[in-house]
Amino acid sequence: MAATLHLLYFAWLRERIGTGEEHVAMPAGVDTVAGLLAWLRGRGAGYEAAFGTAAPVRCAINQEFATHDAAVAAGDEVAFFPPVTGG
Amino acid sequence: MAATLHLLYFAWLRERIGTGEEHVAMPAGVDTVAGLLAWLRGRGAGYEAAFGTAAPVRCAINQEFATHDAAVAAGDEVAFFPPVTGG
Amino acid sequence: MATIRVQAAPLDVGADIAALIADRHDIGGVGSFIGTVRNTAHGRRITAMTLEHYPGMTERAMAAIAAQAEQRWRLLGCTLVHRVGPMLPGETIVLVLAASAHRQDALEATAFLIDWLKTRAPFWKKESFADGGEAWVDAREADDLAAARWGALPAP
Amino acid sequence: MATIRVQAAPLDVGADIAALIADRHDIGGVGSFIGTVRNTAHGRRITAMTLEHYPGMTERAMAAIAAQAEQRWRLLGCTLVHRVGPMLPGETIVLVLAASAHRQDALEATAFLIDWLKTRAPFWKKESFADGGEAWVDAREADDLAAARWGALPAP
Repeated sequence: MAATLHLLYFAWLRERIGTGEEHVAMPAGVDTVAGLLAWLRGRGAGYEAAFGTAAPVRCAINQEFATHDAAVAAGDEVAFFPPVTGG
Repeated sequence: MAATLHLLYFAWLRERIGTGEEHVAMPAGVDTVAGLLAWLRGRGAGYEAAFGTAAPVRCAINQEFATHDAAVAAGDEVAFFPPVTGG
Repeated sequence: MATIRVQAAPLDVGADIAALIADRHDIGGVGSFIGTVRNTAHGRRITAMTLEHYPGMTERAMAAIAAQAEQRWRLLGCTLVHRVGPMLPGETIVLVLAASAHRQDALEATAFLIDWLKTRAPFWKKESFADGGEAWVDAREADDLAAARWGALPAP
Repeated sequence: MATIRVQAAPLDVGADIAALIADRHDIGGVGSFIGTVRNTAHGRRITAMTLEHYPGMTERAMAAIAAQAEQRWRLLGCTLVHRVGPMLPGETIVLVLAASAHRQDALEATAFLIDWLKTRAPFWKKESFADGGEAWVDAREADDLAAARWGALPAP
Protein backbone atom coordinates (compact mmCIF):
# COMPACT_ATOMS: atom_id res chain seq x y z
CA MET A 1 0.00 0.00 0.00
CA ALA A 2 2.87 2.39 0.75
CA ALA A 3 4.10 2.16 -2.85
CA THR A 4 0.91 3.72 -4.25
CA LEU A 5 -0.29 7.18 -5.14
CA HIS A 6 -3.75 8.47 -4.27
CA LEU A 7 -4.86 10.52 -7.27
CA LEU A 8 -7.76 13.00 -7.29
CA TYR A 9 -9.28 14.89 -10.23
CA PHE A 10 -11.68 17.83 -10.07
CA ALA A 11 -14.01 19.83 -12.34
CA TRP A 12 -13.49 19.31 -16.10
CA LEU A 13 -10.41 17.14 -15.47
CA ARG A 14 -12.62 14.72 -13.51
CA GLU A 15 -15.25 14.78 -16.26
CA ARG A 16 -12.75 14.06 -19.06
CA ILE A 17 -10.95 11.30 -17.16
CA GLY A 18 -14.24 9.78 -16.06
CA THR A 19 -13.37 9.34 -12.41
CA GLY A 20 -12.65 11.63 -9.49
CA GLU A 21 -10.32 9.36 -7.60
CA GLU A 22 -8.02 6.39 -8.05
CA HIS A 23 -5.13 4.59 -6.41
CA VAL A 24 -2.21 3.65 -8.67
CA ALA A 25 1.05 1.86 -8.08
CA MET A 26 3.90 4.38 -7.92
CA PRO A 27 5.06 4.58 -11.57
CA ALA A 28 8.72 3.74 -12.13
CA GLY A 29 10.88 6.76 -12.87
CA VAL A 30 8.31 9.34 -11.70
CA ASP A 31 9.51 11.69 -8.97
CA THR A 32 7.89 15.06 -9.82
CA VAL A 33 4.44 16.39 -10.68
CA ALA A 34 5.61 17.00 -14.24
CA GLY A 35 6.79 13.39 -14.52
CA LEU A 36 3.48 12.15 -13.14
CA LEU A 37 1.56 14.27 -15.66
CA ALA A 38 3.61 12.83 -18.55
CA TRP A 39 2.90 9.31 -17.31
CA LEU A 40 -0.84 10.03 -16.85
CA ARG A 41 -1.17 11.36 -20.44
CA GLY A 42 -0.22 7.91 -21.70
CA ARG A 43 -2.99 6.13 -19.83
CA GLY A 44 -5.78 6.61 -22.41
CA ALA A 45 -7.97 9.03 -24.34
CA GLY A 46 -9.64 10.51 -21.25
CA TYR A 47 -6.29 11.31 -19.68
CA GLU A 48 -4.99 12.72 -22.96
CA ALA A 49 -8.11 14.93 -23.19
CA ALA A 50 -7.57 16.10 -19.62
CA PHE A 51 -3.82 16.66 -19.61
CA GLY A 52 -2.85 16.98 -23.28
CA THR A 53 -4.23 20.48 -23.88
CA ALA A 54 -2.86 23.98 -23.34
CA ALA A 55 -5.40 24.59 -20.56
CA PRO A 56 -3.64 25.22 -17.26
CA VAL A 57 -3.64 22.36 -14.77
CA ARG A 58 -3.04 23.05 -11.10
CA CYS A 59 -1.85 20.55 -8.52
CA ALA A 60 -1.95 19.89 -4.80
CA ILE A 61 0.22 17.39 -2.94
CA ASN A 62 -1.18 16.19 0.36
CA GLN A 63 -3.74 19.01 0.21
CA GLU A 64 -1.23 21.83 -0.27
CA PHE A 65 -0.87 23.70 -3.58
CA ALA A 66 2.27 22.52 -5.42
CA THR A 67 4.10 23.52 -8.59
CA HIS A 68 4.82 21.13 -11.45
CA ASP A 69 8.43 20.74 -10.35
CA ALA A 70 7.42 19.63 -6.84
CA ALA A 71 8.55 16.17 -5.67
CA VAL A 72 6.05 13.29 -5.66
CA ALA A 73 6.65 10.21 -3.53
CA ALA A 74 4.85 6.94 -2.86
CA GLY A 75 2.04 7.43 -0.34
CA ASP A 76 1.25 10.98 -1.50
CA GLU A 77 -2.24 12.26 -2.19
CA VAL A 78 -1.90 14.16 -5.49
CA ALA A 79 -4.81 16.21 -6.86
CA PHE A 80 -5.16 17.82 -10.30
CA PHE A 81 -7.65 20.55 -11.10
CA PRO A 82 -8.20 23.72 -13.15
CA PRO A 83 -7.48 27.12 -11.60
CA VAL A 84 -9.94 27.61 -8.76
CA THR A 85 -13.13 29.68 -9.26
CA GLY A 86 -14.88 29.76 -5.90
CA GLY A 87 -16.11 32.67 -3.85
CA MET B 1 -43.53 85.18 10.93
CA ALA B 2 -41.26 85.75 7.95
CA ALA B 3 -38.96 87.99 10.06
CA THR B 4 -38.04 85.13 12.42
CA LEU B 5 -35.31 82.51 12.65
CA HIS B 6 -35.98 78.88 13.53
CA LEU B 7 -33.06 77.85 15.76
CA LEU B 8 -32.13 74.25 16.62
CA TYR B 9 -29.51 72.99 19.10
CA PHE B 10 -28.20 69.45 19.40
CA ALA B 11 -26.17 67.27 21.79
CA TRP B 12 -24.24 69.19 24.49
CA LEU B 13 -25.23 72.54 22.97
CA ARG B 14 -28.88 71.62 23.54
CA GLU B 15 -28.13 70.51 27.10
CA ARG B 16 -26.26 73.70 28.02
CA ILE B 17 -28.84 76.02 26.46
CA GLY B 18 -31.69 74.07 28.02
CA THR B 19 -33.81 73.78 24.90
CA GLY B 20 -33.50 72.07 21.55
CA GLU B 21 -35.54 74.50 19.50
CA GLU B 22 -36.78 78.09 19.52
CA HIS B 23 -38.11 80.75 17.19
CA VAL B 24 -36.59 84.23 17.55
CA ALA B 25 -37.20 87.54 15.83
CA MET B 26 -34.48 88.19 13.28
CA PRO B 27 -31.85 90.13 15.29
CA ALA B 28 -30.98 93.57 13.91
CA GLY B 29 -27.57 93.71 12.24
CA VAL B 30 -27.16 89.92 11.99
CA ASP B 31 -26.54 88.58 8.48
CA THR B 32 -24.05 85.69 8.94
CA VAL B 33 -23.67 82.60 11.12
CA ALA B 34 -20.80 84.31 12.97
CA GLY B 35 -22.97 87.35 13.68
CA LEU B 36 -25.79 85.13 14.90
CA LEU B 37 -23.37 83.28 17.23
CA ALA B 38 -22.15 86.58 18.72
CA TRP B 39 -25.74 87.66 19.31
CA LEU B 40 -26.67 84.28 20.87
CA ARG B 41 -23.74 84.44 23.33
CA GLY B 42 -25.29 87.54 24.88
CA ARG B 43 -28.62 85.84 25.62
CA GLY B 44 -27.69 84.33 29.02
CA ALA B 45 -25.50 81.91 30.94
CA GLY B 46 -26.69 78.80 29.07
CA TYR B 47 -25.89 80.34 25.69
CA GLU B 48 -22.53 81.59 26.96
CA ALA B 49 -21.75 78.05 28.22
CA ALA B 50 -22.73 76.64 24.82
CA PHE B 51 -21.09 79.15 22.49
CA GLY B 52 -18.43 80.88 24.60
CA THR B 53 -15.91 78.02 24.68
CA ALA B 54 -13.14 76.89 22.38
CA ALA B 55 -15.08 73.70 21.52
CA PRO B 56 -15.89 73.59 17.81
CA VAL B 57 -19.48 74.40 16.87
CA ARG B 58 -20.85 73.28 13.54
CA CYS B 59 -23.80 74.78 11.72
CA ALA B 60 -26.46 73.87 9.18
CA ILE B 61 -28.70 76.34 7.37
CA ASN B 62 -31.95 74.91 6.07
CA GLN B 63 -30.58 71.41 6.71
CA GLU B 64 -27.35 71.85 4.72
CA PHE B 65 -23.95 72.13 6.42
CA ALA B 66 -22.76 75.75 6.41
CA THR B 67 -19.60 77.58 7.44
CA HIS B 68 -19.54 80.44 9.97
CA ASP B 69 -19.27 83.02 7.21
CA ALA B 70 -22.44 81.78 5.48
CA ALA B 71 -25.34 84.21 5.10
CA VAL B 72 -28.35 83.98 7.43
CA ALA B 73 -31.70 85.50 6.49
CA ALA B 74 -35.11 85.80 8.09
CA GLY B 75 -37.10 82.59 7.63
CA ASP B 76 -34.04 80.32 7.78
CA GLU B 77 -33.80 77.17 9.88
CA VAL B 78 -30.37 77.41 11.55
CA ALA B 79 -28.99 74.50 13.57
CA PHE B 80 -25.94 74.45 15.85
CA PHE B 81 -24.24 71.26 16.99
CA PRO B 82 -20.85 69.67 17.82
CA PRO B 83 -18.94 67.75 15.14
CA VAL B 84 -20.99 64.69 14.24
CA THR B 85 -20.21 61.27 15.76
CA GLY B 86 -22.64 58.80 14.22
CA GLY B 87 -22.01 55.55 12.43
CA MET C 1 -32.78 53.59 -5.56
CA ALA C 2 -31.12 53.59 -2.14
CA THR C 3 -32.95 52.42 0.96
CA ILE C 4 -32.52 55.03 3.73
CA ARG C 5 -33.91 54.50 7.22
CA VAL C 6 -33.54 56.07 10.66
CA GLN C 7 -35.18 54.00 13.35
CA ALA C 8 -35.45 53.53 17.11
CA ALA C 9 -36.18 49.80 16.77
CA PRO C 10 -33.33 47.26 16.78
CA LEU C 11 -31.92 46.42 13.36
CA ASP C 12 -32.59 43.12 11.62
CA VAL C 13 -29.49 42.83 9.43
CA GLY C 14 -30.53 39.57 7.77
CA ALA C 15 -33.87 41.06 6.75
CA ASP C 16 -32.23 44.11 5.16
CA ILE C 17 -29.78 41.95 3.23
CA ALA C 18 -32.59 39.69 2.05
CA ALA C 19 -34.64 42.72 0.95
CA LEU C 20 -31.68 44.12 -1.00
CA ILE C 21 -30.98 40.99 -2.99
CA ALA C 22 -34.56 39.72 -3.35
CA ASP C 23 -35.47 39.38 -7.04
CA ARG C 24 -32.20 41.07 -8.04
CA HIS C 25 -30.39 38.22 -9.76
CA ASP C 26 -27.88 40.49 -11.45
CA ILE C 27 -26.11 41.12 -8.12
CA GLY C 28 -22.77 39.36 -7.81
CA GLY C 29 -21.85 40.58 -4.37
CA VAL C 30 -22.94 42.66 -1.43
CA GLY C 31 -20.47 44.55 0.73
CA SER C 32 -21.58 45.34 4.21
CA PHE C 33 -20.52 47.16 7.34
CA ILE C 34 -22.28 46.66 10.65
CA GLY C 35 -21.37 49.05 13.46
CA THR C 36 -22.02 47.80 16.98
CA VAL C 37 -21.95 49.39 20.43
CA ARG C 38 -18.72 48.56 22.27
CA ASN C 39 -18.69 47.96 25.99
CA THR C 40 -15.72 50.15 26.90
CA ALA C 41 -14.30 53.58 26.02
CA HIS C 42 -11.12 55.12 27.44
CA GLY C 43 -11.00 52.25 29.93
CA ARG C 44 -14.49 52.95 31.33
CA ARG C 45 -17.21 50.35 31.03
CA ILE C 46 -20.19 51.48 28.94
CA THR C 47 -23.67 50.47 30.05
CA ALA C 48 -25.64 52.28 27.34
CA MET C 49 -25.28 54.48 24.28
CA THR C 50 -27.80 57.10 23.16
CA LEU C 51 -27.92 58.40 19.59
CA GLU C 52 -29.37 61.86 18.94
CA HIS C 53 -29.98 63.13 15.42
CA TYR C 54 -31.45 66.00 13.42
CA PRO C 55 -34.72 64.72 11.96
CA GLY C 56 -35.18 65.86 8.40
CA MET C 57 -31.57 66.82 7.79
CA THR C 58 -30.48 63.28 8.72
CA GLU C 59 -32.48 61.69 5.94
CA ARG C 60 -31.35 64.34 3.44
CA ALA C 61 -27.69 63.86 4.37
CA MET C 62 -27.99 60.06 4.13
CA ALA C 63 -29.69 60.29 0.74
CA ALA C 64 -26.95 62.65 -0.54
CA ILE C 65 -24.24 60.24 0.64
CA ALA C 66 -25.97 57.27 -1.02
CA ALA C 67 -26.40 59.28 -4.23
CA GLN C 68 -22.65 60.02 -4.24
CA ALA C 69 -21.88 56.31 -3.88
CA GLU C 70 -24.24 55.49 -6.73
CA GLN C 71 -22.47 58.05 -8.94
CA ARG C 72 -18.97 56.82 -8.10
CA TRP C 73 -19.47 53.05 -8.28
CA ARG C 74 -21.54 50.70 -10.41
CA LEU C 75 -24.08 49.81 -7.73
CA LEU C 76 -27.22 47.74 -8.09
CA GLY C 77 -28.52 48.71 -4.69
CA CYS C 78 -27.55 50.49 -1.53
CA THR C 79 -28.98 50.43 2.00
CA LEU C 80 -28.24 52.80 4.90
CA VAL C 81 -29.97 52.18 8.22
CA HIS C 82 -29.06 54.12 11.36
CA ARG C 83 -30.51 53.51 14.76
CA VAL C 84 -31.35 56.39 17.14
CA GLY C 85 -32.30 56.60 20.81
CA PRO C 86 -30.93 54.40 23.62
CA MET C 87 -29.16 51.11 22.92
CA LEU C 88 -26.99 48.55 24.70
CA PRO C 89 -23.46 47.22 24.16
CA GLY C 90 -23.46 44.56 21.45
CA GLU C 91 -26.43 46.08 19.64
CA THR C 92 -26.17 47.31 16.05
CA ILE C 93 -26.00 51.11 15.57
CA VAL C 94 -25.61 51.26 11.83
CA LEU C 95 -25.90 49.06 8.76
CA VAL C 96 -24.41 49.85 5.35
CA LEU C 97 -25.01 47.60 2.33
CA ALA C 98 -23.73 48.09 -1.21
CA ALA C 99 -24.64 45.64 -3.97
CA SER C 100 -22.88 45.36 -7.31
CA ALA C 101 -22.16 42.93 -10.10
CA HIS C 102 -18.50 43.28 -9.06
CA ARG C 103 -17.12 42.83 -5.57
CA GLN C 104 -14.53 45.63 -5.71
CA ASP C 105 -17.27 48.16 -6.39
CA ALA C 106 -19.38 46.73 -3.58
CA LEU C 107 -16.52 46.78 -1.06
CA GLU C 108 -15.16 50.20 -1.98
CA ALA C 109 -18.63 51.74 -1.88
CA THR C 110 -19.19 50.15 1.54
CA ALA C 111 -16.03 51.78 2.93
CA PHE C 112 -16.99 55.12 1.38
CA LEU C 113 -20.54 54.98 2.75
CA ILE C 114 -19.52 54.31 6.35
CA ASP C 115 -16.67 56.87 6.23
CA TRP C 116 -19.02 59.62 5.05
CA LEU C 117 -21.92 58.51 7.25
CA LYS C 118 -19.65 58.91 10.29
CA THR C 119 -18.56 62.44 9.34
CA ARG C 120 -21.31 63.98 7.20
CA ALA C 121 -24.62 62.96 8.73
CA PRO C 122 -26.02 64.71 11.82
CA PHE C 123 -25.84 62.03 14.53
CA TRP C 124 -24.34 62.44 18.00
CA LYS C 125 -23.42 59.67 20.44
CA LYS C 126 -23.63 59.91 24.20
CA GLU C 127 -22.10 57.18 26.35
CA SER C 128 -23.39 56.18 29.79
CA PHE C 129 -20.77 54.60 32.04
CA ALA C 130 -20.95 51.95 34.74
CA ASP C 131 -19.50 54.50 37.19
CA GLY C 132 -22.61 56.65 36.76
CA GLY C 133 -21.11 59.30 34.48
CA GLU C 134 -22.10 60.09 30.94
CA ALA C 135 -20.36 61.96 28.15
CA TRP C 136 -20.88 63.03 24.56
CA VAL C 137 -18.45 61.23 22.29
CA ASP C 138 -15.79 63.47 20.72
CA ALA C 139 -15.37 63.44 16.96
CA ARG C 140 -12.26 61.51 15.95
CA GLU C 141 -9.65 63.01 13.68
CA ALA C 142 -9.11 59.52 12.26
CA ASP C 143 -12.70 59.55 11.01
CA ASP C 144 -12.18 62.90 9.30
CA LEU C 145 -9.05 61.60 7.60
CA ALA C 146 -10.83 58.43 6.50
CA ALA C 147 -13.66 60.49 5.04
CA ALA C 148 -11.32 62.99 3.37
CA ARG C 149 -9.61 60.33 1.24
CA TRP C 150 -12.79 60.18 -0.87
CA GLY C 151 -12.61 63.90 -1.69
CA ALA C 152 -15.12 66.67 -0.99
CA LEU C 153 -18.91 66.46 -1.03
CA PRO C 154 -20.04 68.55 -4.01
CA ALA C 155 -22.28 71.50 -3.29
CA PRO C 156 -25.97 70.58 -3.30
CA MET D 1 -10.87 31.55 16.48
CA ALA D 2 -12.27 31.69 12.96
CA THR D 3 -15.51 29.98 12.04
CA ILE D 4 -15.00 27.91 8.85
CA ARG D 5 -17.84 26.04 7.20
CA VAL D 6 -18.52 24.30 3.89
CA GLN D 7 -22.15 23.40 3.46
CA ALA D 8 -24.74 22.25 0.93
CA ALA D 9 -27.59 23.95 2.80
CA PRO D 10 -28.57 27.56 2.00
CA LEU D 11 -26.79 30.21 4.03
CA ASP D 12 -28.48 32.16 6.80
CA VAL D 13 -26.42 35.37 6.77
CA GLY D 14 -28.28 36.99 9.67
CA ALA D 15 -27.67 33.95 11.87
CA ASP D 16 -23.93 33.94 11.15
CA ILE D 17 -23.63 37.66 11.90
CA ALA D 18 -25.59 37.23 15.13
CA ALA D 19 -23.36 34.30 16.15
CA LEU D 20 -20.22 36.33 15.48
CA ILE D 21 -21.21 39.32 17.59
CA ALA D 22 -23.13 37.48 20.32
CA ASP D 23 -21.59 38.19 23.74
CA ARG D 24 -18.66 40.03 22.08
CA HIS D 25 -19.23 43.59 23.26
CA ASP D 26 -15.71 44.67 22.37
CA ILE D 27 -16.55 44.57 18.64
CA GLY D 28 -16.93 48.00 17.06
CA GLY D 29 -17.69 46.86 13.54
CA VAL D 30 -18.18 43.88 11.27
CA GLY D 31 -17.18 43.96 7.62
CA SER D 32 -18.95 41.54 5.36
CA PHE D 33 -19.01 40.27 1.81
CA ILE D 34 -21.85 38.18 0.49
CA GLY D 35 -21.37 36.56 -2.90
CA THR D 36 -24.53 35.68 -4.81
CA VAL D 37 -25.29 33.71 -7.96
CA ARG D 38 -25.88 36.02 -10.91
CA ASN D 39 -28.47 35.20 -13.55
CA THR D 40 -26.36 35.88 -16.64
CA ALA D 41 -22.82 35.24 -17.88
CA HIS D 42 -21.42 36.29 -21.27
CA GLY D 43 -24.97 37.23 -22.29
CA ARG D 44 -26.38 33.75 -21.60
CA ARG D 45 -29.05 33.30 -18.97
CA ILE D 46 -27.99 31.07 -16.05
CA THR D 47 -30.54 28.69 -14.58
CA ALA D 48 -28.30 27.03 -11.99
CA MET D 49 -24.77 27.02 -10.59
CA THR D 50 -22.98 23.99 -9.15
CA LEU D 51 -20.01 24.31 -6.82
CA GLU D 52 -17.51 21.44 -6.62
CA HIS D 53 -14.76 21.39 -4.02
CA TYR D 54 -11.93 19.27 -2.61
CA PRO D 55 -13.13 18.01 0.78
CA GLY D 56 -10.38 18.16 3.36
CA MET D 57 -8.14 20.52 1.45
CA THR D 58 -10.96 23.08 1.27
CA GLU D 59 -11.24 23.41 5.03
CA ARG D 60 -7.45 23.52 5.40
CA ALA D 61 -7.14 26.25 2.79
CA MET D 62 -9.95 28.29 4.34
CA ALA D 63 -8.41 27.98 7.81
CA ALA D 64 -5.01 29.08 6.45
CA ILE D 65 -6.59 32.14 4.79
CA ALA D 66 -8.44 33.08 7.98
CA ALA D 67 -5.25 32.63 10.02
CA GLN D 68 -3.46 35.02 7.65
CA ALA D 69 -6.18 37.63 8.12
CA GLU D 70 -5.96 37.26 11.90
CA GLN D 71 -2.19 37.82 11.70
CA ARG D 72 -2.43 40.87 9.47
CA TRP D 73 -5.33 42.73 11.10
CA ARG D 74 -6.56 43.20 14.67
CA LEU D 75 -9.60 40.95 14.37
CA LEU D 76 -11.98 39.91 17.12
CA GLY D 77 -13.64 37.26 14.98
CA CYS D 78 -13.77 35.95 11.46
CA THR D 79 -16.30 33.76 9.63
CA LEU D 80 -15.93 32.03 6.26
CA VAL D 81 -18.87 30.01 4.95
CA HIS D 82 -18.91 28.56 1.44
CA ARG D 83 -21.79 26.73 -0.11
CA VAL D 84 -21.25 23.67 -2.35
CA GLY D 85 -23.50 21.66 -4.66
CA PRO D 86 -26.31 23.05 -6.83
CA MET D 87 -27.80 26.49 -6.25
CA LEU D 88 -30.02 29.03 -8.03
CA PRO D 89 -29.56 32.62 -9.21
CA GLY D 90 -29.99 35.03 -6.30
CA GLU D 91 -28.81 32.49 -3.72
CA THR D 92 -25.76 33.15 -1.57
CA ILE D 93 -22.57 31.23 -2.52
CA VAL D 94 -20.18 32.64 0.03
CA LEU D 95 -20.18 34.69 3.21
CA VAL D 96 -17.15 36.45 4.68
CA LEU D 97 -17.30 38.28 8.02
CA ALA D 98 -14.47 40.10 9.82
CA ALA D 99 -15.06 41.73 13.19
CA SER D 100 -12.77 44.28 14.80
CA ALA D 101 -12.77 47.13 17.28
CA HIS D 102 -11.88 49.34 14.29
CA ARG D 103 -13.76 49.52 11.02
CA GLN D 104 -10.74 49.91 8.75
CA ASP D 105 -9.34 46.62 10.00
CA ALA D 106 -12.71 44.94 9.54
CA LEU D 107 -13.18 46.24 5.98
CA GLU D 108 -9.63 45.59 4.81
CA ALA D 109 -9.69 42.06 6.23
CA THR D 110 -13.02 41.45 4.47
CA ALA D 111 -11.54 42.44 1.09
CA PHE D 112 -8.48 40.28 1.73
CA LEU D 113 -10.54 37.26 2.77
CA ILE D 114 -12.75 37.26 -0.30
CA ASP D 115 -9.81 37.96 -2.68
CA TRP D 116 -7.86 34.99 -1.33
CA LEU D 117 -10.89 32.74 -0.97
CA LYS D 118 -11.58 33.25 -4.68
CA THR D 119 -8.05 32.34 -5.74
CA ARG D 120 -6.56 30.06 -3.05
CA ALA D 121 -9.30 27.67 -1.97
CA PRO D 122 -10.21 24.61 -4.08
CA PHE D 123 -13.70 25.41 -5.35
CA TRP D 124 -14.90 25.18 -8.96
CA LYS D 125 -18.05 26.68 -10.44
CA LYS D 126 -20.10 25.16 -13.22
CA GLU D 127 -22.86 27.20 -14.84
CA SER D 128 -26.02 25.70 -16.37
CA PHE D 129 -27.61 27.85 -19.04
CA ALA D 130 -31.21 28.38 -20.12
CA ASP D 131 -30.21 27.22 -23.63
CA GLY D 132 -29.37 23.79 -22.21
CA GLY D 133 -25.59 24.10 -22.22
CA GLU D 134 -23.30 24.03 -19.26
CA ALA D 135 -19.73 25.19 -18.75
CA TRP D 136 -17.04 25.34 -16.09
CA VAL D 137 -16.29 28.93 -15.18
CA ASP D 138 -12.85 30.15 -16.24
CA ALA D 139 -10.58 31.70 -13.65
CA ARG D 140 -10.43 35.48 -14.05
CA GLU D 141 -7.14 37.31 -14.31
CA ALA D 142 -8.79 40.19 -12.41
CA ASP D 143 -9.21 37.86 -9.43
CA ASP D 144 -5.55 36.88 -9.52
CA LEU D 145 -4.53 40.53 -9.60
CA ALA D 146 -6.87 41.37 -6.73
CA ALA D 147 -5.41 38.52 -4.67
CA ALA D 148 -1.82 39.38 -5.55
CA ARG D 149 -2.06 42.90 -4.06
CA TRP D 150 -2.00 41.26 -0.60
CA GLY D 151 1.32 39.51 -1.27
CA ALA D 152 2.18 35.82 -1.28
CA LEU D 153 0.78 33.11 0.96
CA PRO D 154 3.67 32.01 3.20
CA ALA D 155 4.77 28.39 3.03
CA PRO D 156 2.84 26.17 5.45
